Amino acid sequence: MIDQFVIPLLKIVIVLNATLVAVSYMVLLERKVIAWAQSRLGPMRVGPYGILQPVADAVKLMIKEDITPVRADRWVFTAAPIISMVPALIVYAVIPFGPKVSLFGRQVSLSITDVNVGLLYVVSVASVGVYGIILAGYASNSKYPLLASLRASAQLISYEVAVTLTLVSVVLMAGTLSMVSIVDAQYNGRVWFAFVQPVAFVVFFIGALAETNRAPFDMPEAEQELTGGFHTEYSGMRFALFFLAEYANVIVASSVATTLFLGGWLRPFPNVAMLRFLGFIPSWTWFLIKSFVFLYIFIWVRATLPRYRYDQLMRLGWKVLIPLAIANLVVTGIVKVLLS
Amino acid sequence: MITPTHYMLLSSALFIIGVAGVMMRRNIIVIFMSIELILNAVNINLVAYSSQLQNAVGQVFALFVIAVAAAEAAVGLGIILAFYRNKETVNIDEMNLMKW
Amino acid sequence: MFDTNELVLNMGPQHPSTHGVLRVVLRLDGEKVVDSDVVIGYLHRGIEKLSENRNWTQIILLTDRMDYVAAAINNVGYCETVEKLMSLEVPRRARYVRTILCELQRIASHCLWVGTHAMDIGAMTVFLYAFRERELILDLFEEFCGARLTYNSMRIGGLPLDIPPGWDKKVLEFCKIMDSKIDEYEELLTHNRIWLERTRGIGVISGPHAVALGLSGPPLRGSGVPRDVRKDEPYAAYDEMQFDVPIGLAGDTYDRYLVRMEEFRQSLRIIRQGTEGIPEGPIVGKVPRLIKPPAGETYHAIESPKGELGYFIVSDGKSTNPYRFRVRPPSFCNLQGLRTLIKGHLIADVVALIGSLDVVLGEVDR
Amino acid sequence: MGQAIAFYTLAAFILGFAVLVVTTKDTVHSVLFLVLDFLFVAALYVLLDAPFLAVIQVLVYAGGIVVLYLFVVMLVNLKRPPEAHHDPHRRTKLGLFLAVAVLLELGAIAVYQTTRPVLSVPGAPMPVTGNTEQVGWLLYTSYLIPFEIASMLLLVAMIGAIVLAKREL
Repeated sequence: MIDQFVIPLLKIVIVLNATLVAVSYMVLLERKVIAWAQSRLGPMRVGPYGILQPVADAVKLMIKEDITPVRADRWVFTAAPIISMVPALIVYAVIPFGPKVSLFGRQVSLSITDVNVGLLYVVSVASVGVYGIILAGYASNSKYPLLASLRASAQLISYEVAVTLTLVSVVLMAGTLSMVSIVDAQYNGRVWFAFVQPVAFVVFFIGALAETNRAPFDMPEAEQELTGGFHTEYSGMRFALFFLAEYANVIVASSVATTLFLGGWLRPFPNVAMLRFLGFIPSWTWFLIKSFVFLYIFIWVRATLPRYRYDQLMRLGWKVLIPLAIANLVVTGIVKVLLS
Repeated sequence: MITPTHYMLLSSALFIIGVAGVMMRRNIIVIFMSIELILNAVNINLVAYSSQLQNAVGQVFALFVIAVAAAEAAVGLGIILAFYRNKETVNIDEMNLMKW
Repeated sequence: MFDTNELVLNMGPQHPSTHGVLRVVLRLDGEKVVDSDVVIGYLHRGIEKLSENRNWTQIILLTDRMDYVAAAINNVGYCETVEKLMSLEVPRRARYVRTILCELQRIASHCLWVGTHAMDIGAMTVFLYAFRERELILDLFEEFCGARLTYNSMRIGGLPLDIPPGWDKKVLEFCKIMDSKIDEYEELLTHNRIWLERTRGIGVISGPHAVALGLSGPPLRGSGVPRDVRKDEPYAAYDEMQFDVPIGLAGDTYDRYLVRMEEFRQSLRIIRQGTEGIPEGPIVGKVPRLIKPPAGETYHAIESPKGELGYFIVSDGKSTNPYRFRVRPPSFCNLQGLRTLIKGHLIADVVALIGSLDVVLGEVDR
Repeated sequence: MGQAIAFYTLAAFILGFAVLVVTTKDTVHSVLFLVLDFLFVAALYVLLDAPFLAVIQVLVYAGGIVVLYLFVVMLVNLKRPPEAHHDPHRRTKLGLFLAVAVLLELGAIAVYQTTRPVLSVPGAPMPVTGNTEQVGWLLYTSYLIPFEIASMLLLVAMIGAIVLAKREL
């Protein structure tokens, strides 16, 4: 009874709450890191060094007037932010934060669940998230959001192909679709997949930038061109949901990248006995550190690079990343056959 | 106890809803969506029997059905766009010319 | 994109990237601009007409409000026009200080341009870097005349005040800082692949075409026409300065960008020469107590950061205000080219091209 | 018991959304109901021990095909629904009649089928276990040629769609 219901429920509650807190602090982190990159301080007023800024933001967004445009498609307009938020949260169901640990005399695995199609689950749930953006643009009944949602649907579908193809080569290496087993495969193989699959790693990272609508691929938002893109007409809590969904997606992308390419919860050089003393740091900490590195790179890229143009983005996706991913997949397959 | 009959009834009901959609609606996009419903009805049957017979062949066929559906959607929507560009409508009753 | 009907999109007057209250009505085919209509006038304050009812000195502070990111240059242009009308001799020291101020102002204006232009294309860090350095220039101006944006920093016949003691040293110090900062901007942009892809081959305009459209300043020089009022018809102390006029070859956004980046360096070169060679002497020429130019008309142009800034003034010789006051604003004339430039490009290029023309709406509408 | 509850709930949702897909006036709403329908069908696959197919259903149908539909609906951006045209040759009643007839026929077959013993054909012994592995094994052994043909079909469809949708070649 406890193993079947109580512990999974507890895990869900903990992960959901941790995610929402992480997302709001990701916003603060982004503002701070970008501020440092631009030689300024960032939020400093609310709390020491602005650490309570997310709370202030949340309060502000909640008490802000929530406007629905008159000519908007009322139902879809309300549903769109929810549709974009939900997939970003339910992906966490299969992300392993650590191996099985014993807690109060019980064996508890540090992931909500481990299904044997875990990786495909992540991809498919992420692919549903695109509806939020498309519908928001459509339902607003406004031109800038419409353009943004047309951009978004083309961009997200195109980059999904490249990302999924890189994932296939990881699956080829690991021989499994389960997230936990992929990490185990990296332990058994004595190397993180980032080093055996550098091409896949880079393509995945670029694809993740595009899939999460982050600079330099933030075409659907494109503040300077489309005045905010798909969420131009949104305000208040509904806007906040979009905002949170974007950051939740960034965190998901970082976690997936960590799991697939940087050995998940494994400490550096997990098979080297000399470094065993690193084991005193709990495994989930390694996971968080590695994810944090990804988050930092996401923000860093945003602070540095200009934005691609829509047609260049599509060209990059179809003419560079997808062929690269396919070539990588073929080579991986050939090498795998030759080695076995 | 849920038997394959239940699944078959479900699938035939879905099939009929799809057929009714194809027959009754004039919007070709909705007609295409009804066809997707029909294909899904078929898939439910395939998967139900696959699960009943403990044999994955049904699922393989369902995969082929999904592939065909994808191909159909791509070409069909291309035709709709090309048609709409010329006639500014998606009413199937007006699609009675082989060329224009 | 394969939309079937054209979409009319109103870009502006409330749009983050139209640099003020410019309104561009775009006719789009998918994301491609089929045609456009540039609508101006949202910031019209009637400066030209107002000027005809003010006396000659009062007009100086109206000129501040035209190109408000390069107010000192507007002041200089106006004062020199009136001096030309009155055949006044300006002391050499005043001319040198004017040159330094103009070039500082050019750097400040280009800082604002590089920041907003990069921001339009999505690189937001350059914006804050450039504003950081612009702040230093504003400090220098504050020390010189007490104001930071609208300076009212010139008088007919010379300067209102002499430069504060030690100011020239601070200017030289600023030059040193600025040298490395320009490299910093270029490091972020010039060889950045995305920047190259976003700017190369975008909004190409040939030299003769640019001349025909009446473009001036960096947009004209970016197309390979070596026209610079500072060289061709020297004013202030430019005839005593050594500097080069950078020109582009391709006439695209990237070349306009490169031209302006090189102008940063040339401006610093001029400031150095000017500051080191400031002559001693009076700061105001022999100006009559009541300024009342003789009857006649004159046109005088200077090189503002945006292009050729010309003043056409008619005096009837009787009243203490101009009979006719007319400005040839570079932003207004450069904006002429926008429609030609953006035709056939994508929406994302529209904002890039507005940025590459560097228009200030205060000057376009006056 | 649990399975029965799950089945009936899912079936109710699937049929309900299917009806909404067919009857809703607004095409975009129709597309949305189609997505929901597909998601519930995917849940039904999970119930049938076919998690791989469930995920593929979400990935390909919900994440791919229906996005295409939505894209096209937004592009054609109808001012008035096609149903507003009054066409004297409409055969709605005939359609309804045909649909009911087919339903009756299928229902008869289904009921007749319950009177017969349930077929139990043992599947060929599979060298692998696990749903994904089984499907993969079959795809790449017995059904390799259909698989290749399907991929060719997709390629042809892709080229065809590009040719059709491109304004000028």
